[in-house]
Amino acid sequence: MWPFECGEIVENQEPEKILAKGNEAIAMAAMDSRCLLYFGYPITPQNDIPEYLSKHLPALGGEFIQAESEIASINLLLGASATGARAMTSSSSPGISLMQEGISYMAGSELPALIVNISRSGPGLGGISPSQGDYFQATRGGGHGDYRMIVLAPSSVQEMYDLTCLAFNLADKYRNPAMILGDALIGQMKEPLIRRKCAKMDLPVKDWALTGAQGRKPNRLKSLYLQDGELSEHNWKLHQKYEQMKKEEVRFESFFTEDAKLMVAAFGSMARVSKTSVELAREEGMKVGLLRPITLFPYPEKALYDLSQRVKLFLTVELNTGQMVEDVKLSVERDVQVYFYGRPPGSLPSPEEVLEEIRKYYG
Amino acid sequence: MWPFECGEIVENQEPEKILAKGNEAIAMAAMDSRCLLYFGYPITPQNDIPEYLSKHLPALGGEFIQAESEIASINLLLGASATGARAMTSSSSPGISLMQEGISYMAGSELPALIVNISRSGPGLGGISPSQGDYFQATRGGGHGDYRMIVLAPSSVQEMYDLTCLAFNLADKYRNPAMILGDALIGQMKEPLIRRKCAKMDLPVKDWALTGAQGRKPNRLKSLYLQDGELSEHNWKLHQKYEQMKKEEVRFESFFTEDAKLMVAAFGSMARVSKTSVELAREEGMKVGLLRPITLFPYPEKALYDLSQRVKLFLTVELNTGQMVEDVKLSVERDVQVYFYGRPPGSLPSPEEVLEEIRKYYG
Amino acid sequence: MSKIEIDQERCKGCGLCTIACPKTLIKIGEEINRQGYFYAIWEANEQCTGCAICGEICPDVAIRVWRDRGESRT
Amino acid sequence: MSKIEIDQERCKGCGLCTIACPKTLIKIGEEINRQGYFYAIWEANEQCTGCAICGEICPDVAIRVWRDRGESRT
Amino acid sequence: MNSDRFYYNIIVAGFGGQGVMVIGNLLANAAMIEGKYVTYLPVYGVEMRGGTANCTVVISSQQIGSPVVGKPHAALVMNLPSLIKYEPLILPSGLLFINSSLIEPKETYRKDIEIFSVPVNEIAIDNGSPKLANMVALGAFNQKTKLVQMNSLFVSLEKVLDERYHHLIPSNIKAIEIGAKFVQSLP
Amino acid sequence: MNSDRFYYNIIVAGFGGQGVMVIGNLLANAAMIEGKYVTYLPVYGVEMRGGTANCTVVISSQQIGSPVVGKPHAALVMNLPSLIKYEPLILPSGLLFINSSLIEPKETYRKDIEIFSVPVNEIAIDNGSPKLANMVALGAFNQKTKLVQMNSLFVSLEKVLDERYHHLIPSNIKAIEIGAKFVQSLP
Amino acid sequence: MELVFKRPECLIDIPFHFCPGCHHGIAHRLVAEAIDYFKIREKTIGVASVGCSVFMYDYFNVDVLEAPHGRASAVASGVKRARKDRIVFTYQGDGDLAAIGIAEGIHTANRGENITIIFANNGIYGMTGGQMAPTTLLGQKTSTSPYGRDFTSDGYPIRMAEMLATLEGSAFVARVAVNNPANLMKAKRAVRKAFQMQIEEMGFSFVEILLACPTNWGMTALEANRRVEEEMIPYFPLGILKERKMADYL
Amino acid sequence: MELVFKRPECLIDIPFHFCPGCHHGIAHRLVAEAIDYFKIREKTIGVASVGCSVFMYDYFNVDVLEAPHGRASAVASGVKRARKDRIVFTYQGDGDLAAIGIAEGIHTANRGENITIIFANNGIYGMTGGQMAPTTLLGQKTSTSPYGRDFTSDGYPIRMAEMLATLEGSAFVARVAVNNPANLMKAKRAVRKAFQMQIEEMGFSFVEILLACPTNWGMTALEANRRVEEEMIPYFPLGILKERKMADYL
Ligand SMILES: Cc1ncc(C[n+]2csc(CCOP(=O)(O)OP(=O)(O)O)c2C)c(N)n1
Ligand SMILES: Cc1ncc(C[n+]2csc(CCOP(=O)(O)OP(=O)(O)O)c2C)c(N)n1
Ligand code: SF4
Ligand code: SF4
Ligand code: SF4
Ligand code: SF4
Ligand code: SF4
Ligand code: SF4
Ligand SMILES: [Mg+2]
Ligand SMILES: [Mg+2]
Repeated sequence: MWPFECGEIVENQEPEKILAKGNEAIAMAAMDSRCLLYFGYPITPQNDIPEYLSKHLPALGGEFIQAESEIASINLLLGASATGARAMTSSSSPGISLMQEGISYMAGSELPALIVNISRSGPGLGGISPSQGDYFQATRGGGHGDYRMIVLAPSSVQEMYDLTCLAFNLADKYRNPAMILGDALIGQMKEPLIRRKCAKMDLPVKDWALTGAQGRKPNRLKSLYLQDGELSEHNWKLHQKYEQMKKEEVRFESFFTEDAKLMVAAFGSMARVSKTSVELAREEGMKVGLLRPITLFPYPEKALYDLSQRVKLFLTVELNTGQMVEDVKLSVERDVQVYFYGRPPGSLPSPEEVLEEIRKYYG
Repeated sequence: MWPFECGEIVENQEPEKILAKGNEAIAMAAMDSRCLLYFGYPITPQNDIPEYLSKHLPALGGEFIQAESEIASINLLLGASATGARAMTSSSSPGISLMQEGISYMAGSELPALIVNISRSGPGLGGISPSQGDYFQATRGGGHGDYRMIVLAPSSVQEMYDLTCLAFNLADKYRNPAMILGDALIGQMKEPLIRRKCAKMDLPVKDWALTGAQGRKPNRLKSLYLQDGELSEHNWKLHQKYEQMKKEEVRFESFFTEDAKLMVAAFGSMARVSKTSVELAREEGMKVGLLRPITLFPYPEKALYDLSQRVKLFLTVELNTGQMVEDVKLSVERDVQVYFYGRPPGSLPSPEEVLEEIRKYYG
Repeated sequence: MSKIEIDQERCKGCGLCTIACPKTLIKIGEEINRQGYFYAIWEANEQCTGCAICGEICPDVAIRVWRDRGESRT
Repeated sequence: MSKIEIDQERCKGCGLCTIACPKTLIKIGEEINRQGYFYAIWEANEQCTGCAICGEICPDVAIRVWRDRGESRT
Repeated sequence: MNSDRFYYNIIVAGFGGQGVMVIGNLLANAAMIEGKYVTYLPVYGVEMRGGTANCTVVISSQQIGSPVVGKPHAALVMNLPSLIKYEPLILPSGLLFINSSLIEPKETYRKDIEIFSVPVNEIAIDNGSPKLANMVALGAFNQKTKLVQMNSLFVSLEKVLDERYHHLIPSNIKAIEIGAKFVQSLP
Repeated sequence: MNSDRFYYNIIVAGFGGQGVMVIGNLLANAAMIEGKYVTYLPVYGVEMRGGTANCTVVISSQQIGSPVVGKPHAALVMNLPSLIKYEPLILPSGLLFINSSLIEPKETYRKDIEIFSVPVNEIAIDNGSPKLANMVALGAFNQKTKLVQMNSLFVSLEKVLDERYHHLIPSNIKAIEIGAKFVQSLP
Repeated sequence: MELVFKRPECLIDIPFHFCPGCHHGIAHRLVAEAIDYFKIREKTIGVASVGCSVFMYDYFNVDVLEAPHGRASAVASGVKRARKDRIVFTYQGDGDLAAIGIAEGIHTANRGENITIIFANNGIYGMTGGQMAPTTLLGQKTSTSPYGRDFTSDGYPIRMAEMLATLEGSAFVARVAVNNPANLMKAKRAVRKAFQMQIEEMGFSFVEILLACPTNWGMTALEANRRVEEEMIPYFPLGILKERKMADYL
Repeated sequence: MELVFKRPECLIDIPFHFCPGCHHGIAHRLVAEAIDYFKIREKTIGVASVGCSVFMYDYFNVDVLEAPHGRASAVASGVKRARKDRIVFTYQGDGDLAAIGIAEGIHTANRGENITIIFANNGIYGMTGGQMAPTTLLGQKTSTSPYGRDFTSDGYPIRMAEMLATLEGSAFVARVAVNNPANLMKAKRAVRKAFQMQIEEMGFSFVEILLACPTNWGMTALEANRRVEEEMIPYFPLGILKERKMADYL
């Protein structure tokens, strides 16, 4: 059963273009990645994921549990992933907050699995409109202790599909939870989608999985380390893993960098909006480019650094009051000006509004 | 009843020096700040707090509830603080992770209260040894959405007391949850303590409190904002508050800055260890200073920036694999070298080990 | 003679009052209100006892009831 | 004749076996082990039936029991 | 976004329950079938109940950047709050399509746009399917704008509606046609 | 940390349940009473049960920086695992105090430190209070080091012990004295 | 003519956002009437839960606090402990109380907190669009039990009133419905009784109200109303399950 | 002579870390014996909870997973859903299951998950140093109920077995003790039965074991052992509360 061939199931699928919701694309990708175990608790704006899977998993022999809470969800996931099976949960901001302890345990016990956050507005109950207010939580570890998740930020429906496939692979490769960080925009929007195989990846055998100690020593999965120095060592080991991710797994996309005088940095839904703004700016003759991190952790530090050798003006655009901008600042050369245009959730900026900001700083 | 006179109760107390545990100092300070409502769930290494309060609150007419979980604790706290009363909870890392949703709600609903994190080692179950692995969680908001807590990091038993008094005042002043971020070292160690009044602060009247709509319009406390733009506005309002804190509430301490060539930056327990290291370094003739942020949010950005005009070498020492170091980097002048000495939890560095690092970079 | 008044803009045309009225004095009309609902209408009628059952059952508190005689409500 | 063996380093001297043995063949001794506990000692004795009650009750699984005859255990 | 390329965007808005999302979905799917790039973006009020709902559809001959639209070419508004919200945003010489069953045409104010009123609820009621006012609106809107072929809309019904409602496809088609005919019959 | 200032630190270590924390508490409290700066830092194994426990006490005439001690002046070890862990850390010419009831003195190896053995469990048992081995150790240790006055320790008992155990103070005092006497009686 | 039925004073005069025929409106009114009846409006603090009833603070003319989803009973306990002289109630959906908030519900009852919980059980997640609730009936199709609730994988509908009644801490536990005039009158009495218990400091009071959710049951208002009688009440029998006669600490 | 009593194979040969006289050791052994008895060691997956029994993975010679505090039943459900052919059990303390984990416990039982829960009830938080547990008896002094548990503010001791037995989803529910040879033998049978139920796919099985915690009860081992009989059993009666004879989906 291991390692999986990526997207095997998809082969029988004709590559028809369908108008799909971002959330549904995740659900399809999960099934196509042989994730047959879903645990989750309803919350807007991601209910399409459990609804889709509750309908389609049974036919594949999978298990769908609507858990009693997000805490139960993350712990069902912890249990399922410990057996070596691919498994996932999905939720939205308040629900993800409730999962922080569980996520910390999964990272500590090195359990791979997919956690989807189709985030919404906060803090508190906030609202169900799109928001990027969970960037810190996703990239810095909202739970306790030093750990990281692999965080992927899709910005189209096709990417919701593709990055979900990738997330399962990366989770397995690194024995680490991976997160898809979308938002109400990217989760709810519809675009044409093609279900296609994702690139094959060599994945390690899951010899650590709990399957019953038959013909081998018992496996133990835990995050408690009490021997002198043992926990330090464990933490360094995790740290090395994160360093390796930084070396090998950074993904980003850029447009119009060649001659750019100002680079917009934005991810996910705001990268979509900003792309149009950049196009509008180009139409007006401004030399503006766009850098879109696809992996939020590991962050494309080097790409930004390299770019900043040439480009000395950056404008970070976020649907919050300033989070990713810290990573931009930490990445770029020291003589670069990093500006920020933030919109806290509750209303979406239009491409024209972002353009306005570009004009302001392009100067 | 409002605003409180700080530490009123203490007046009748003779200022005897007692050998007190850090945790107990917090409990005493809470009572002395007229916090008579405690909700919490047991977890090492902070159990001295609930144990002390379960013993002493009844006599003051207070309420002590051992909740069924940390989630219940934070929500009991949310309810109690909504009435305008001073209230608190305490826990340690995994328990604090479970409170993230509730904390986000409290920040979103602008509810003042004290949350104590006597943090321990992570990720996951980790261990009960000291750790500073929850720095990101505390300062960046481990919960969803854009919000901040006031975060105070004591580094002596006396400060556990003093900063607890201050935390209640700041929480009330800003209508925002405040956190004491200690760890197993500072919570468990004993030192001489004097229970003394803290500086008086003018506190706003809590006209928003829920006390029954008698002779006034009903009060509503919520974080849901659905009218167009309303949530944006609410988020900006919160943001302004955080900016105001940055202006008015930064607290830090520094030693040997005048002629320093290398500054060590460390908080809480590691500041204690580092202080001895700095003294040892001075004995060896190295011009080394120490900057200790007392408020982790708001962060002493300006103090670091100002210092970094002169001092071009910084060494951040943390009991984790690198968290506060980001704030140091974000604060200092661009031509400063910021080094990091991190010890993930599981063992404590001795002053000699930190000295070793100082030697390495001072060189 | 008792009477009721249905707030036509509040009524959502659910019909609960129509089956609750013991005298079946209420029915759903053929006009829509500003919200697009076919609202309920009371057939002004001497039979109305002012029993207020319609008011009690209306989920949108869209009905007020006046009673003529001093009879006690059901 | 049956017999038991108490692992003296594992024994924590809780005494549960001393009250459980139907023949009261076990008592707490006067020596401490490496962990500092006064450990239990079995008075080697023909009375022992090998009933294994001592073993069953020992929280530290510090007792092994041998039975001589083919009698069934209690 | 050159004028020789095709790029058009629409906001459809109304109460939750008026079926505005289906209108957007059908337009987007129809355009996709016709080989266009499309995005469809719904915006709900509180989690599900009450409040207003709207969606934005972008149709283009090129890859689409933002699915969020600041200034739409057209707005199809089904109730008064939506009118108030979207009329000011429409591009000059854009189209404002209003449901005059729930909105008095006099409640509009712009002079620099085309205002087109159709009493979609009345039409739907008159044709015995009061629940299909949204399809009437879609038919009328598409007849007016000729954005996609009517047949693409009909074909899309099967993809967009949940299987449970497939038996209603014929009546949906009929309602779309009635909306279209109403527009054709205008002087 | 100049030699003219007073600065001394001790690690006390043993099994959980051997009462090593009380030793540290009493030393710290006694030093505080005597006007010194003190820190006391306990380190437990897993939350509470099993494993080893140790604590560090720093006593100084100046404000104390680190309560963590890398190289103690003295270690009082009550069991073998603690010996193994702390013997290597002691400062040259420091003091290693071992409980020879549970540790064979031959298990030590350092030559550059003073090794001082007291069979504290046996002494306690012989005096009819097997549970007060820790007090015997404290008495012996303090007699050996003269760190604080015996009376300060006695006075501290009331502050350090929970009220429930105050009736045991006399027997604690007695055990401390017995420990001290044992050392005095050594040749 | 005398005005014999009108909007209770405790209900602010604005329209509900609920769907046509949704029973939440009736349940809200019953609570408001009880508050009017005891003239406690000025000392009542309501705790709203997350669900279709989240806008409680827009409707009730009393101080209202919004709790995180599922935590209303803990929040209300916190309010009450801080202000024992106030009347505190929660209004919680079945997803809120029986799923995510079941721990807080049980422990609040077990501690005998002197508060009132109104449990609005419509056997569905209304606000989020019709997912399965812990009280969804076996076989019932929802958006996350598309083939009908199946006990082998989804478990059984939970009877909260029965479960809470078994706890020593609960003082008053009842289940009512509002689907017809007779049931509605009993519901009115039960809600009133629950508040009375609190006023008299008898301890934890709990009223489960069976509600129709026409929208997510995929029914007309009248069909949904009928389903309450035909399907819900047989599984969730109505009545007073527990009524403490005297505060047991007296 | 025949060796008639020895360490079960499923228990690794290292000493327990438990305090002298702590009943956790006996309970561990009973579980190990049941696993030996059914020869399922190689297909069993244990889920450890956080509490004094957290080191289960050091003692049991089976695959073991550590769950966050309170969540063992959810974790075990996840394991079982992924590997229905394995035998999955949890070992949870009373703080773990009856306080922080009560929601997961109830819903796991309600879903009828085919797993076994061993519920180690010592009426105290052992690992964290003797705080009040949900099962602490009225009047019992603990470090957070220094004046004795008082139902007006602390609530009542919860009877978990009774509560879970009322749920339709549970198949086997028993309460046992290990304080004397007779009770111990019944406990052994109950634990064995619980695993048997799971092997036969009868659904959720649950054994509550009353345990002494001498350390945090502030007693000697023998005193604590006696207290089980004298104080715990009267409030927590022993016996089999529920035993499904046939999987109800058959
Ligand atoms: C932590 C968290 N999880 C999930 C949600 C999403 N959510 C909002 S309301 C609700 C359930 C509503 O169902 P119910 O409580 O039965 O109330 P109803 O709408 O049926 O009246 C859910 C799951 C949330 N807001 N917060
Ligand atoms: C989230 C979280 N909260 C609290 C704790 C601290 N904690 C560890 S074990 C425990 C309770 C132990 O009691 P119980 O479950 O009864 O087990 P026992 O030790 O008595 O066997 C607690 C509260 C924790 N580890 N994680
Ligand atoms: S008051 Fe009674 S009789 Fe009159 S309309 Fe209403 S329900 Fe019918
Ligand atoms: S019950 Fe109320 S809302 Fe429903 S039809 Fe009658 S008046 Fe209208
Ligand atoms: S086997 Fe039976 S008789 Fe022999 S020592 Fe053990 S308990 Fe006593
Ligand atoms: S029961 Fe076991 S541990 Fe206890 S005294 Fe007997 S042999 Fe020793
Ligand atoms: S979704 Fe259901 S519960 Fe919610 S308002 Fe509509 S009918 Fe009522
Ligand atoms: S504290 Fe209690 S439960 Fe824990 S090991 Fe000791 S006796 Fe057992
Ligand atoms: Mg519901
Ligand atoms: Mg316990």
